[in-house]
Amino acid sequence: MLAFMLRRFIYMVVTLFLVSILSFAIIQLPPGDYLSSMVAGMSAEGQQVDQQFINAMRDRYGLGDPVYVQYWKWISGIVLRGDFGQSFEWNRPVSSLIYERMGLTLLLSVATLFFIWAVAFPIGIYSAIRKNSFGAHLATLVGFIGLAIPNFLIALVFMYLSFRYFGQSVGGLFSPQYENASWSLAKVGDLIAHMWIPIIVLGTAGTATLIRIMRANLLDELNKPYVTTARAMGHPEHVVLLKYPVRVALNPFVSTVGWVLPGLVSGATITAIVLNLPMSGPMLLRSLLTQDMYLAGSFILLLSTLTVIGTLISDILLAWLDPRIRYS
Amino acid sequence: MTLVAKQGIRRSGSSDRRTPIYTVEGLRVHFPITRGVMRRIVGQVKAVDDISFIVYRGETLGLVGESGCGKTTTGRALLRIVEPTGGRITYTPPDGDPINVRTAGRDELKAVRRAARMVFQDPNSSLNPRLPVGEIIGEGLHYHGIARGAEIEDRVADMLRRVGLRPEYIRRYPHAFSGGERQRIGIARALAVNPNFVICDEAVSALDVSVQAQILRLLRELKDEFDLTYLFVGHDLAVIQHICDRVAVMYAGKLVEIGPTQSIFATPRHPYTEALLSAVPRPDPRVRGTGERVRLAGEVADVSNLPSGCAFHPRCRYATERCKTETPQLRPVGEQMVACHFADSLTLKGVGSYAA
Amino acid sequence: MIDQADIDTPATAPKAHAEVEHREQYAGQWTLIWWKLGRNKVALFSGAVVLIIYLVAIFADFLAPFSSEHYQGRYAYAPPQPLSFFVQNEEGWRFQPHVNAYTTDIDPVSFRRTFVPDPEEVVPVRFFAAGETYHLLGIIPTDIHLLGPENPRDPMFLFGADRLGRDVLSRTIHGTRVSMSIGLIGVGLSLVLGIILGGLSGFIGGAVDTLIQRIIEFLQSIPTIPLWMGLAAAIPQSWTPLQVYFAITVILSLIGWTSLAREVRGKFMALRHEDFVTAARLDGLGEMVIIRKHLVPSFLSHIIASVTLAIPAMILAETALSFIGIGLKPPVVSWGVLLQEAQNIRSVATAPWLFLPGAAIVVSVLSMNFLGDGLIDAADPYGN
Amino acid sequence: MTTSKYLRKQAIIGLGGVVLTALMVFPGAALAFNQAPALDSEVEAGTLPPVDDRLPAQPMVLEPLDEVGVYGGSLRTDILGGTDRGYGWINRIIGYEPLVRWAPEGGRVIPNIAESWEANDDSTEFIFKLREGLRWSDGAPVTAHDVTFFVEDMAKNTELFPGGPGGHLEVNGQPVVVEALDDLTIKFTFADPYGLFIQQLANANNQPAIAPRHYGEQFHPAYAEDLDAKVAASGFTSWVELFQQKVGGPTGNNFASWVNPELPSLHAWTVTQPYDGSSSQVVAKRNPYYWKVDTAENQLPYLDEVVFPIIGDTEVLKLMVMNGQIDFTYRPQNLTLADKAVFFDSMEAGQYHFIELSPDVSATQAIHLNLTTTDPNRNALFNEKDFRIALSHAIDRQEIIDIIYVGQGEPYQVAPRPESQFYDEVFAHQYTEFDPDLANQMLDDLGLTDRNSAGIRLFEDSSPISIQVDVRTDTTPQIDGLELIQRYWADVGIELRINVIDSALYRERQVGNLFEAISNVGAGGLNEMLNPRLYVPINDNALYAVPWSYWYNEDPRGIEPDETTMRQLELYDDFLATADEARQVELFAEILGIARDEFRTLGISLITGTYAIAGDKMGNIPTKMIDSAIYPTPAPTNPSTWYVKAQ
Repeated sequence: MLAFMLRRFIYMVVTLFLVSILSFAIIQLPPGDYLSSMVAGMSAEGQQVDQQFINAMRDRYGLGDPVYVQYWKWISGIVLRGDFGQSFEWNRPVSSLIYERMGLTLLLSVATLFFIWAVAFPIGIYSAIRKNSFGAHLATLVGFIGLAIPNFLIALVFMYLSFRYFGQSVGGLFSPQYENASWSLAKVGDLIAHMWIPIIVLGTAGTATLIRIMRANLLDELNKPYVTTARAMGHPEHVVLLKYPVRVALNPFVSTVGWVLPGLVSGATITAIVLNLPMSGPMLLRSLLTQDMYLAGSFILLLSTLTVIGTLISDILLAWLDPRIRYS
Repeated sequence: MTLVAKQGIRRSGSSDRRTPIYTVEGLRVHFPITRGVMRRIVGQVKAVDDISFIVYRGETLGLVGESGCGKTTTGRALLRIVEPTGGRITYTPPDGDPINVRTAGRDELKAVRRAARMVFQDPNSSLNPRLPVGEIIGEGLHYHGIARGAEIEDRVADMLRRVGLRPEYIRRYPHAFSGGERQRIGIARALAVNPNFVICDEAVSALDVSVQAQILRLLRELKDEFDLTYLFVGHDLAVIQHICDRVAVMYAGKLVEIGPTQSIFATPRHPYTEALLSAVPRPDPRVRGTGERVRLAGEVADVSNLPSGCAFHPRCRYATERCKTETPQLRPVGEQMVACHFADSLTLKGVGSYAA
Repeated sequence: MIDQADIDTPATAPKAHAEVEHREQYAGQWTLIWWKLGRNKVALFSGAVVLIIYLVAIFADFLAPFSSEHYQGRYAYAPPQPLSFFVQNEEGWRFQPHVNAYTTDIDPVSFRRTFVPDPEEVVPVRFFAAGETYHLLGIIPTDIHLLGPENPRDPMFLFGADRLGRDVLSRTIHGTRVSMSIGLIGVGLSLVLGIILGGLSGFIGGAVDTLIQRIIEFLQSIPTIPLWMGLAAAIPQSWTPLQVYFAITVILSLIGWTSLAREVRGKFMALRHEDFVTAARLDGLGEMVIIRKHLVPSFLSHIIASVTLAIPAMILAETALSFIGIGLKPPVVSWGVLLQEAQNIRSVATAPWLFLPGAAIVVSVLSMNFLGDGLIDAADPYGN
Repeated sequence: MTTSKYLRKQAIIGLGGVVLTALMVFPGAALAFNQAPALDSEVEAGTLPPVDDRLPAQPMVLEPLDEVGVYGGSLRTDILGGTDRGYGWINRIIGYEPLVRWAPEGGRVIPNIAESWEANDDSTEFIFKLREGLRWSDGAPVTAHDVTFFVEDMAKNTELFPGGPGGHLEVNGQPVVVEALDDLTIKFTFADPYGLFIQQLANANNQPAIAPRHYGEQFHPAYAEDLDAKVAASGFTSWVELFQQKVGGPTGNNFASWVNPELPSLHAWTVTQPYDGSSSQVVAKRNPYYWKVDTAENQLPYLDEVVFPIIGDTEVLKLMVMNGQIDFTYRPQNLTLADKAVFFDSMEAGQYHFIELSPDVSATQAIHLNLTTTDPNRNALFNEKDFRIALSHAIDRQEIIDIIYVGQGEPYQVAPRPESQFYDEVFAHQYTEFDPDLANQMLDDLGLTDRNSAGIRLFEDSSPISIQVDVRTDTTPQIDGLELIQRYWADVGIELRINVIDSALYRERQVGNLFEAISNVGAGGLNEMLNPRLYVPINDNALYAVPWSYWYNEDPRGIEPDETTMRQLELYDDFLATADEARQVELFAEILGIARDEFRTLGISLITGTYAIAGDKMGNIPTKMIDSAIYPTPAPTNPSTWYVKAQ
């Protein structure tokens, strides 16, 4: 087991190394660099920007260097000193910018995950045992509608409705008065009052997928002989269900957790923009748009690491559940 | 090899029974165990470890043992479904030169696989649910180049009739048949290409008891009709006793005893055989209750980490110090061949002489 | 020979269903799937909807009253008009399909333009009306549209009009083409990649498998939005909208193939050791024949089901790309582009009909999903 | 001076508000000036000097627009996320405190930090007198050495300002020389005459020409001793980066003030929650040393704080405005005419009103054919004036106005606005009649008679005449406009390809001279003399021929312009060197005349009806504002006099 984990860990390091190269390449793909986007912004604000100044800045940021030199500067800083570099735009260390956003991002992601589970579980179980019933179709329909409507559309409409009919303050996770206040009970309450829209919007898309997984797994289990036996022995239906099939059906569920979290972190980008949430997605998008190289690259690297670690966790879980996998 | 030559057979058979059809010498099937990051090979799973036996033309040889003992692997190694890692397997066609199965080229292997066939344990997984039975049975005829076009259909229909299914079912799909019927289809597929050797890999274990009897009867009838030789792999000694001429007992990848069915069942020479036999249900009320059930302590030996000496010694109630250090060799004792240091001195209980 | 009486009775033979049973016993895989699907009303209905949507895509030019660029500036943000079939005059009711023209007014302070369908002014419409010329199926030149105003200059906006006075119905119909084909082509590409690489991985195993698995893991570990943005930004500016469309499709499928490949590999791995594959090998079939005859048909139904589930994912991905502003761009008309143009408070508040392309997305994604689910259920040969 | 007729009218508005006597008397001392109650406790505790000691001897007195306000409250005004930089907007609300500034009505320059100034006759020497007793936000006195610090130590340091001190501090490449005559008197000396110097000082896009020496020295290599250690501790790699972050650099907009809360400033509010990506809002609080008072001797500003929520999406901004969550928003680019109806509907619920904007830009949309494009076919064709005229006649401007601009405006070229002193009826309206027949005829006359099967005219080498127009993703009205023009031009046999790209790429293609044609808003409706780039190619925003501007600026990428343009550039040089106002106007009119005759750019329609939005509870915000980056809206209207009305 230890060797298995160690081997997977080495794979992970290799993968991350490749990801770091690719993420760097992705940032270089769009034409121009941070300075051209900065100058574009400045000239949109009406300023004339001096070419010599741009050249000097380009030298200072090393943007004129060959790509591999830039890459080396970045990756060696991360590996040797744990230094993710400076954000060009904010003139601050990338790491502090990312960490500031991570707290609320994770909070919201985890809350959304629980929401998804809370909805997908019962619906999944129900639609498996009452397969083809009207209720099952209706429940699945609701789940799928959530999947089918683009997130930004739901977000926009929700926001409009909440503004129009409930007079709630628009966007963000806090009312203005709590935005910069220190943490208090009232602020937590305010946060909770603001969290339901993003949670529902973010959750709708994931729910249908999990309902599907739950239903499929449970159907597989329900067809197995031991269930029939248990039924034949006269156990009440809910005991029969909860004793084994649901638990077994849960296994793949648990092992997908590793995948779900990073998906929420980056997948929430569009929703976070529309709902004006202080999450990592909008900052990632902005850094990509302004070509804030080190910030964007580090973000991609971080999200990839989350995914790879998630995969590793789910693989280890699977190997732990099923020893045969170890030999494969 | 002398060892092979010395194996006992029933004298009463016709002369061609003495002709070997399959000769297995020192067969090994090992799987490497890798450890660590570099996948260093640190050990071997000795699924089959140095076993030798001969299958003679016309007989039914039973291969028994607990699950995991290597019997299925042995059966599969004979057709190179799993690759042997050592030893020699020779198939001798009735009218041709012996073929070294291990080194056979594509065409030779194909010839072996045409003459030597297999019936699988689970008819559900061995029949492709997406093909009609006609196609399943006819596949061998087509790809072994035995028949073409309409001829295939005729022969398949004939084959169906012979295994007791209606020829008009030829276009049905496996899902339309019951378990027993599916196994009949599996048998038909094995026999369609006119083989002379069939490996029945737990061919009836997945079936209900009543159906088992029908299939066994069918197998016996077909054996006579087609002049077949069977290697019958199984764990159910009652079934083995019912159908086999000789029995080979395997434990932890090794052959521990081999000999005529009657003598093995009456006078087992190996403590493991005794233990296996004691678990056989006894339908005869007169003998029921007289035998003492030999309970095997502990688990089947781990083939990736075999005990020293005799692999059976940790579970053997007769084990001595010698058994822990010295590996017993297969040697003739009476009509049988046994791998036990004390085969001569032990008096072990059989199951009496009630069976056919 | 064996006596017929010897045969054990089939486990399933209730007399009442004898006929059905009989029929099913001779049914092959696809027929069975078809029958099972036929019993699943929801899936069947969804399948019909999917078919209709693709027909709409093929005959978009004919079905849409106008071309996607056709505009009547005077009618910007005109609301939908109901289509009526009868007019009343002195002689009573008369069959005359029509819509009602609008009365228009611009508020000088708020710049709000108000349209009210005018019950007095009838715009006669007719089926198979002559309108703009187009090439049916890209070949046959014609100007016949399924429905259109008798006078092409009259307003007819059954789904309302957008900010330039373009017919939302026509644009939605034209958008069907790009949106549905981007899913189909994208999934097609994913499928080719997924089956080839997943198949190699699952069938050959060993080092090839490890390598392909690492590649998949690698691709899947990259967050999609940056990857999209990077790749989309790499599309040369000089490309025509059509080229960009294909490039976007390729980008979507480059990300999409990995999960399909994993699925194919899993199926291959599971099937490789199935007894019927071993049996086929013993029957003398070569490896390629085994793949073609036994393996591929065994997972094809599942793959088809995955495809029906992957297409809607692609449609949604295209919409998301359009939202970030890196997807398709006007003048290409796709549902994503239409929604992107509509995604503003103004539309939510005053022109909700601009979200009708969103309804088209919902309907197609839903029907594909239900069809896919139905197929998965039906594809299991031993399932109930 | 550039005062326009229109703005003169505006200047009268709002003078003579009611004086509210709200004198507050503190125990112990009778004070002349009043302060915000929020500061009382600090004064009592002795952590802050009394208000009289904080104010200069002669505080600048601002006339509140409507009435003397009350202290307290906050102003919420938006920063857009995405790629909006935000610094510019914070600067407009808080940061516009140059030596001299535009008067609220625009056009006229008035004293600010400098109490007074005088210039010599040939505009080479300018002497400024600073206010006595003026203090930075940390209480340190403001002196002439703060000005020399900025000019001599910062702007003229080639490491810090690699491109030189900037346009307003140099003439013909010769940097200004600044000397402190005494603690409060500074002399600027130019090598050549600089007639527009005072206006350029007031131009918000230029640096304020003053920086806190007492704070800045600790980061400057000429003064700081342990600078290397400070750089190392900060995580930056050079003193330049550290200095730019702490004190400022050539990026302008008082960048450092918004990221470094420690930096002393002369602004009405100082930033407490900086704009550094760490928070979803920026907050600035009252500067207790702010040096302006109202007519009732109350120290300004009235508002305790300014809050800038950072909003990710324009639609969210719109909803927040409609929900009354934004007190002031000014985004004519994002809140379009078409949106006005939606805002109108929620006016009562959201308790806000519209502010009429008077833009200094001319045309809603300007299409610039690249006269220096590298494609020989197109280069030749684009340089045919008749070709440009034909394309102009092919456009149905009225339809564009009706559809996209809700009927507001009139067909217009890129030309001075009707309010401008340079208004020219012919320039504004030439070739704007929709006449496709004439256009076709003119194109035929140019010899472009061969057409392909799609009806598109062909070049001599039989390639179709297509023009790719670059347009930015965030300019929906322009994209819509191009979609319409695409059809008009197709009708006369010219293919238009719309290239929608993001702003960075747009800029890349612009400065790299990589585009065939480009679309933007037409500048130069007012303030033409300060921003003449669309009339004469003086900088790289001269979109019709960017390389001509390079040639003018002696940039190696330059291409020599044609003779007419060279003549125009010479006139511009003369114009810059002139101190005499009448002569300036005369020369500039001549430059405009050439621009009119050259007809380099196709305008669509006159911008009118643009608006900003202010909450009803906010007092002293004008109902009409000049909309300009130079001006810079709304800074000259003195946000420090805005206040929250009692409910």
